[in-house]
Amino acid sequence: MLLGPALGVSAILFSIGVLGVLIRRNAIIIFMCVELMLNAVNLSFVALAQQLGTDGQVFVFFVMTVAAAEAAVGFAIIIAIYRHKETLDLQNLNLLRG
Amino acid sequence: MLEAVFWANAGIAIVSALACITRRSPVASALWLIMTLFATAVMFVLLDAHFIAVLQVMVYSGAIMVLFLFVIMLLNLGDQSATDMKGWFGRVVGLALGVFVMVELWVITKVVPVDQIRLPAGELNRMTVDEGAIAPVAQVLYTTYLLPFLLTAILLLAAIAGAVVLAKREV
Amino acid sequence: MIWLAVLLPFLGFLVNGWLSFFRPDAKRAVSVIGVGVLVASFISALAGVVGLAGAVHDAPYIVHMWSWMPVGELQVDLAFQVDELSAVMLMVVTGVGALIHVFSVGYMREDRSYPRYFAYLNLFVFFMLVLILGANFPVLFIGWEGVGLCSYLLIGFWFDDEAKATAGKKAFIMNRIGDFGLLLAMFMIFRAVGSLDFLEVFDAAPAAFVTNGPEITLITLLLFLGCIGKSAQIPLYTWLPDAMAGPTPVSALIHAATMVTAGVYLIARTNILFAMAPVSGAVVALVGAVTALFAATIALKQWDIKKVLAYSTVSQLGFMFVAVGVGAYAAGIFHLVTHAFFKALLFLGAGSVIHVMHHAYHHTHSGEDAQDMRNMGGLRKFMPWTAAVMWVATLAIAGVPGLSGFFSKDQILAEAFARGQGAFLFYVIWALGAVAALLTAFYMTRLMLYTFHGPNRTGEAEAKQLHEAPWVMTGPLVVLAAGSALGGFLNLPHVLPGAGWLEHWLKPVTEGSVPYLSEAHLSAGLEWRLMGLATLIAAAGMIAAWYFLKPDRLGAAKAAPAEAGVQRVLLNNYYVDELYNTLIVRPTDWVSRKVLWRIIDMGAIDGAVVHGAAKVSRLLGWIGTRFQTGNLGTYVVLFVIGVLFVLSAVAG
Amino acid sequence: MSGFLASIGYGQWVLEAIMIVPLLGALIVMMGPSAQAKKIALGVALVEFVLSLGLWWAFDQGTALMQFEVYHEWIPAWGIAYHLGIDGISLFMVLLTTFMMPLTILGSWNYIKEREGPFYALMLVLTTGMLGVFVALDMFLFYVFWEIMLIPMYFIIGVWGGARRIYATIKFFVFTFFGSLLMLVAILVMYYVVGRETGEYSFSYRHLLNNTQYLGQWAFWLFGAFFLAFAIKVPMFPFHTWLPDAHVEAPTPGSVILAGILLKMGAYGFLRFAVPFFPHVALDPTVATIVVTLAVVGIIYGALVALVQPDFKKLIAYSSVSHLGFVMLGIWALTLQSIQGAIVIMINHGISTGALFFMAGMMYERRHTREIADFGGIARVVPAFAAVLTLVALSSIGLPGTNGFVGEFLVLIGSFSQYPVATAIATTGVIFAAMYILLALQRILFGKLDNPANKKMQDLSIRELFVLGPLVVCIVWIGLYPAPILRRVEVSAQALVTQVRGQLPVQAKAIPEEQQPLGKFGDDK
Amino acid sequence: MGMVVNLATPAGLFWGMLPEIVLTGWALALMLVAGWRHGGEEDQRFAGQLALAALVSTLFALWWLWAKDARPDGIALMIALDGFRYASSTIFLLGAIMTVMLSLGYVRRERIHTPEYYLLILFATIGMMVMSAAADLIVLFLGLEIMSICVYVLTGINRRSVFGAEAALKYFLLGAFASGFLIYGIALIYGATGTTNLTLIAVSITNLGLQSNGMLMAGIGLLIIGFAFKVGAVPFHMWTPDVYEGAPTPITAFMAAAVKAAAFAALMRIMVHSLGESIGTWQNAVWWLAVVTMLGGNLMALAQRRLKRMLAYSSIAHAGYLLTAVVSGTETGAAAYLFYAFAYTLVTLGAFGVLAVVGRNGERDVRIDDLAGLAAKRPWLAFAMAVFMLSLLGFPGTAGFMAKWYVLMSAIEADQWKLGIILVLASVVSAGYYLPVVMEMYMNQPITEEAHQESVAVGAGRWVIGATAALLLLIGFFPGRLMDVSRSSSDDLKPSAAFTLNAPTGPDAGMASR
Repeated sequence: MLLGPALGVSAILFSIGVLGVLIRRNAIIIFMCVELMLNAVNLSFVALAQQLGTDGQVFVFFVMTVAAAEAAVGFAIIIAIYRHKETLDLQNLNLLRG
Repeated sequence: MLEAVFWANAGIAIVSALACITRRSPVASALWLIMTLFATAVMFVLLDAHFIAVLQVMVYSGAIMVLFLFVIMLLNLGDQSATDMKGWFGRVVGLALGVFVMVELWVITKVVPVDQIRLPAGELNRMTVDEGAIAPVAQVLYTTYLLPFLLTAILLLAAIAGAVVLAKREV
Repeated sequence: MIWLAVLLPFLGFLVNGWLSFFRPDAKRAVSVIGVGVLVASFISALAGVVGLAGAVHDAPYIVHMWSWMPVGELQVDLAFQVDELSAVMLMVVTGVGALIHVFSVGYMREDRSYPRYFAYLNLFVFFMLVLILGANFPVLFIGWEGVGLCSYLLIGFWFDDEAKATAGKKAFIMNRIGDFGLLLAMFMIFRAVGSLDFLEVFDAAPAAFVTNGPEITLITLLLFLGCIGKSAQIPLYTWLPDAMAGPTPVSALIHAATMVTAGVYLIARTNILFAMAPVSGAVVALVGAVTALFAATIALKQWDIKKVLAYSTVSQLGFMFVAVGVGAYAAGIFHLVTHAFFKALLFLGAGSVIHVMHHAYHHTHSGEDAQDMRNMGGLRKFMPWTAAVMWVATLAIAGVPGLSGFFSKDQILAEAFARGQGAFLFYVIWALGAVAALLTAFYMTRLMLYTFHGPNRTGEAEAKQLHEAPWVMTGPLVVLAAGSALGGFLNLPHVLPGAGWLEHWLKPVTEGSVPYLSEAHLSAGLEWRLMGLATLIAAAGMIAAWYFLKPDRLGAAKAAPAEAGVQRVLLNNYYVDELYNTLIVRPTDWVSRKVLWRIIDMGAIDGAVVHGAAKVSRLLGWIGTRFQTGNLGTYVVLFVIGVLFVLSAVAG
Repeated sequence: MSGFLASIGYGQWVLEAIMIVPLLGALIVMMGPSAQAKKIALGVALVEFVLSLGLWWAFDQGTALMQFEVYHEWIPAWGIAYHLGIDGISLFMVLLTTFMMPLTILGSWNYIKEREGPFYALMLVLTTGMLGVFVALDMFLFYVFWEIMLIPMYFIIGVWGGARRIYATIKFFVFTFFGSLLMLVAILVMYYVVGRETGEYSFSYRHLLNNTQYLGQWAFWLFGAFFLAFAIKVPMFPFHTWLPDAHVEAPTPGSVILAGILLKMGAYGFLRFAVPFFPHVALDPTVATIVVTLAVVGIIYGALVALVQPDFKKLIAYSSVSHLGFVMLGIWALTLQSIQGAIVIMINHGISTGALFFMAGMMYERRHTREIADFGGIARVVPAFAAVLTLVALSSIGLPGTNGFVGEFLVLIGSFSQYPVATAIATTGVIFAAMYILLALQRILFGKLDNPANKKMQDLSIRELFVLGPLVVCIVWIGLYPAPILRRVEVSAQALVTQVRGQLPVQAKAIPEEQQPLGKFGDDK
Repeated sequence: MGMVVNLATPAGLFWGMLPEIVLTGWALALMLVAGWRHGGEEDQRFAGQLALAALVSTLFALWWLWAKDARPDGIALMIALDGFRYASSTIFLLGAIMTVMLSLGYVRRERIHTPEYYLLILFATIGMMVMSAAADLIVLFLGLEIMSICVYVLTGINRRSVFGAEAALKYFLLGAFASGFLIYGIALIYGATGTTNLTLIAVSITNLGLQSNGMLMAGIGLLIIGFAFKVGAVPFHMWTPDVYEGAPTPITAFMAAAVKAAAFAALMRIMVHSLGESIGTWQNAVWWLAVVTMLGGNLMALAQRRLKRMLAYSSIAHAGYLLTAVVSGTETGAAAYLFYAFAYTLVTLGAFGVLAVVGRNGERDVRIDDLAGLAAKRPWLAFAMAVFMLSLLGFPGTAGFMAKWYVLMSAIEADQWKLGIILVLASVVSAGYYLPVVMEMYMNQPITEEAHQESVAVGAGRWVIGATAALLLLIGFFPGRLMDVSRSSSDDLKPSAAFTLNAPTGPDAGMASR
């Protein structure tokens, strides 16, 4: 019933996440946008699960775990870079290029 | 009725998401993201995923987002006044691309699953009523998806090890 | 025996060549070997010819050495063919060659590369024999190009002088232009007949070709192109005057008596083909006549004694081509033989003059030109023998009755005149030849006057050094003088008793062409009248020279005023060399250097395509890495573009 | 002689032996002391030559079948085998290679002064690579050899070469690589097309050759790829620009090998592969017109550009373009005479141009310059050198009596019946050849000896005479008595002509079994 | 048929996952040891040796399974048991082993005294093995994440290096971003087919006629995007040079070889096994990706003077070649992948090994010119490097050629001859940057007398360089055995007809087979 709308909303949220990644420069906020994308995917899974069985919900569980793991590592990296550069603005992080 | 609630939450989720990606302050962004997550949790409930909705609130909004805020505060980014938005050019390009992605996704995901693989209507709701919110999920998770479940353990272990090694202060 | 005649000069070449590296001072051995092989070769050739004459033969005598290029249908053997025509040539080449070898012993005595000289000379004789004895076109071609090579080597014998080396090169290249025609002719003959053996080709020709058809005409014209190159006819004659850069005996042997007549020989050899292509025959005759006249005009105004003789040679070769062009093959060969005698004699005589002059100037370290007639004069006092024999030759070439040149030249003109009844063109040719004969008499007399008569202009000190050449040089002159005087009896006119011996002798070779030749018969009266006219012409030329030229008033070369007007044009050979330079040589060089090499090779292929591709690749790579800003924002933008791209590709 | 060879089973092991001996030699050279490297290498090359010389007698000139075959499974899953064999066309390429190698090693005796071990090892490896190209009967194997000998050559030019060696090597490499990779694609396409039609997937040369009729529409494109690979190697105009650079920068032995043998691979490729595989395309009027035009343009163009070269090696390089144009003309005319002529030119060019490069190297060793203008009049001081150079130059311009004439004459006379106009234009090449060669000769040997540095030039040493002597002998020998060579080539060349022409009238028709020039795959195994 | 494993039972799962379990056990042990002994150089070496032992024993476990020819009972659920898995896992393990061997010397020189370095390599290897073993998109996703997370950390593990940190951050952010696309793709495929099992996806597509289903197409597209990022295909390649440059050299090698190989293994399995029948939907997209990747990688590498970056771009180009094998969508393509991945792993490890030796401290700035005259000073090292470069170039006589040949074969077998031509043209371009390396080493003189004094390969690193070079040559001339293995390992990658025709489809399909 709500499958179509939910998938649509999911697509919109996903696109907003992509848009966020596109227009922001702060590493943390970009990371938040990625989380937003994952969340949108979760919505798709859940919506599909309503039609296809609980497998979809299990997938959400896994995605959340992945998000958590990514968060852990991501913050460690962010902290590491912050120690070196005192900034999280990606514009200033371009030692490696060419 | 249900649809109204769904649409209301969908609106909230979208607006909060937009706010999240446009607020200057990382803290505000994080809070708006939490808002989106909550609205999504409500939609989960409407889609018969009660247990996942709970997880959403607890793990996502609770744990992960707190971590975000924590790091923001730790790194003292909260009061950053200058925006980290890209310049107008970057924003225009970003917006254009984002819209394109949206259109493209919208166009090609309008299709719903074919009938042969769909459960009878209300099946999931019936299972929840019969077996409770957790059991149908757990049933699958611990049998069919035992292996992935175990893998998440390794995943988290690796993540912990990695986080530790990177975040350790001594060099 | 014939193979011995061929082999001996080659052995001489090998031995002399070896000596030139390891015993360059062994001049006596070189002389013995160099001359010896020639004499031996002459004797064995003579034996062969006598054998041939004595044999009852209905086919040429073929010597197969080995199979040279056996490829399917194409079967080329290294084989020699001895018949009447090659016998005549054999005698001329070995006989005159031997005399010139002897002369060379004296002439080159003081040269530091004496062994090398004889090696080349022997090699030349070898190739010349291969040329005239070859039983098929490719073997003939070995000799044909081989003599060109020797000519090249001998013209550039004193290679330290850039100009001499260049002259050799020019000779070779011009010859090659002719050889191009010869090669193509061979290809066409092979395509038509399937063989390159003379006998097979000539036997098959009547059936294989349509008389006067385009194919046979083209073949013969191409053959003639080869002859033009080798025999220095218009337009490829300019190398021959330059070839005078070589030692004078070489000029006598190669550039007068033997090699340059190879073209005449070739046409005589392939007479049946030319007979089947009357248009080509006419072309041959016309080119010959025009060349005869043209070269004669240039000879009028040359100061270099050898240049006069060179243009004279070109002119006389023109006469020979008139003969073979009109189908009078025997007459052509006849003139070839007589010309060999008197022109060799003239050259050798000039050689002794130059030898002596050079000696004199060398003695006083004067830089004067030893070959310029303006520096000579009155030499008969110093060199009576030379003067006497050269007068014999001059009278012969001028066509004084009784001497060899009279008979041979007259015969040619008569034959041309006879064909005039068939086509008016031949009257023109006859007329051209007659004028050329007049001029011949004039310029030869001029040469003799300026060289041997009048006061001596050599110089006070130098004159003391002038003397007669040694016997080793004058000896051959005397022999040749005898030949020049008596050679005419080989083929007396029809109106005289004992006429046409040579023509008769050559009958087996030329009879195949008879059916194709138009009947040309002169009445005895007309023939007598033509002979009278020829005598008149010769007399007129000589008397005119005697009358107009004043050797007494001539100054030495360094004091000579610049020529002007027509004289200058003549002196400079009508500026033909300059014309060729401007029209062909320099444009070729320019196109090769600027267009082909710089623009096409380095510019278009290498520059535009090869380096262009490399540069474009690098540029594209560079552009690609410009996106690699190090800034994550850029990466995300490209990422999303990629997303759109992939999704479109999947959807579409 | 052949009885003796038969008694030692020569035919069975000769190909194996000549392929392996240089490799073993290379190993020994690498292991041994550097000072002895050249001696060992020379010994190995001589052994190799002697080994291969038996082919002259053991070769059966009465058959067009492959002889001395060697067959080992290599990658059976794909129908790839180590399959070698010799016919009349490859026989002389093999002999030329083994003949040139000892001379080349001897010729580099003093030229190579550093890193001798690797150099001579590479030369020996190169030998195997080149031989492999000429004897491979498996397309995959052929391709591997074809490419692999680039490497030794690449190092020889790049390490021991002149000042612009890096540029030259990369140009050489990339040109060749470009063509050969397209050929690789073509080989694979053939493999699949033929495999699908016949059910037998194999890279065997015979298998592919016997089934070319299945290639259909593919043939055109496949031919194009083969053509490009071979045309670059030959090199044909306008793919030739790598050659002058490679030649000029290469050390003497490199130039000799490059001119003497490597260029032959392109022509050999046409003879062995491109033309027999795709007869319809090769003899298609349009294609033939283009190829013949390029060949003729190459003849004239190479000669004209050679005319204005200030650098002697460059001049020789461009003259190669000209000479190989004759080869291409001969191949495309596809008559018995022209094919045989093309093969003879290939041999001749190896000998004559090899000798020219040797002499250019000798000049360079003495004077450290290759500029023609730096010489002049040296015939006075180095008469023996001058004599040999003159002879070689004359051979190069095809003076009758030298080897050069035999090849050019046969090609031209054979081609004339097919392409009279093109042949006529090509024949003018003999004029231009005379022009550039004589001009060079004149500038180098003749004229005033005005450069004091030239006055001290040494004449040929005994060693150099040993290098040039065999070449001079060959020049005269092939010039006067090429019949033994022609007879050995004849049957194979005839088979090629028959096979290719035989396919022409009827499209896509299987050749009857008994007419097939080559035995069927694996018959004798 | 060998050993039959019922994956629905715990015992079956145990046997089926034996290599991964062995490795996990070792990883846990290493973790304990690391907690106990960490800090010094000695401890670090011990950890390395432990990791080596772990990987080698895992390899034997894997080979045991392979020798037993273990096969699933019915449809492979969650994990596949087939030759493709064994072969590809072998490649990752070999890659990991060589990485550890290279690291032994490297970490000492760079003073990276964190035993987690090896631990993370082990975990990443587990992730890779899971990826290649995955018979379910979720398992695949988790394997990919395990691997990715470890590699993110490994990139930045040298905490003194700001380059490492920056590289890690870029890699992480883009990686997470790409993961979002991947999981979204999985979601859509799940939505379209009702399953995440690779075999059942194929079944669903065939039985339900989903070939032109919009959701499936979108899912495939997003999946391709996710993988394209992991393999570094243009235009998702932007991270590659930066990360390769910033990461410690052995880790760069590990990423270039094993990580890429793992992503391709998973991609190949999905494309051939699940989506082989619906090739029309994705072939076009991958075709274009392959083209732009081959050309882009090669062209951009041409512009590089820094060796490490050049190799990074070259790895992009090689990803393009491998995508060519994917385009064919056949088992030959999969076999080609196996061969290629093996050869490429060898060559990458070898080349980066040389780079690590030549580089010394701060190796990110090694320029091609710095290799000048290496051959004169260090002939064997230069020889090995020359072999690597020629192998990368795909020159006959090296394994690289055979690999490229195999890829070409797969493309042409699938009538993708245009792609074949583009591939060879791109290879020609690549000569423009591989050859200069050889030239510098052999044809130029060293810049200074002292150059290359310290460039000495020691210990295990020397063995890696030597062994890879030798193997590359060996395979170059005798590829038959390896080709047979590649072929036999992938000839059952397509789902057998029995499954596609008879298996039930529908919501209960998964349960029914359970």
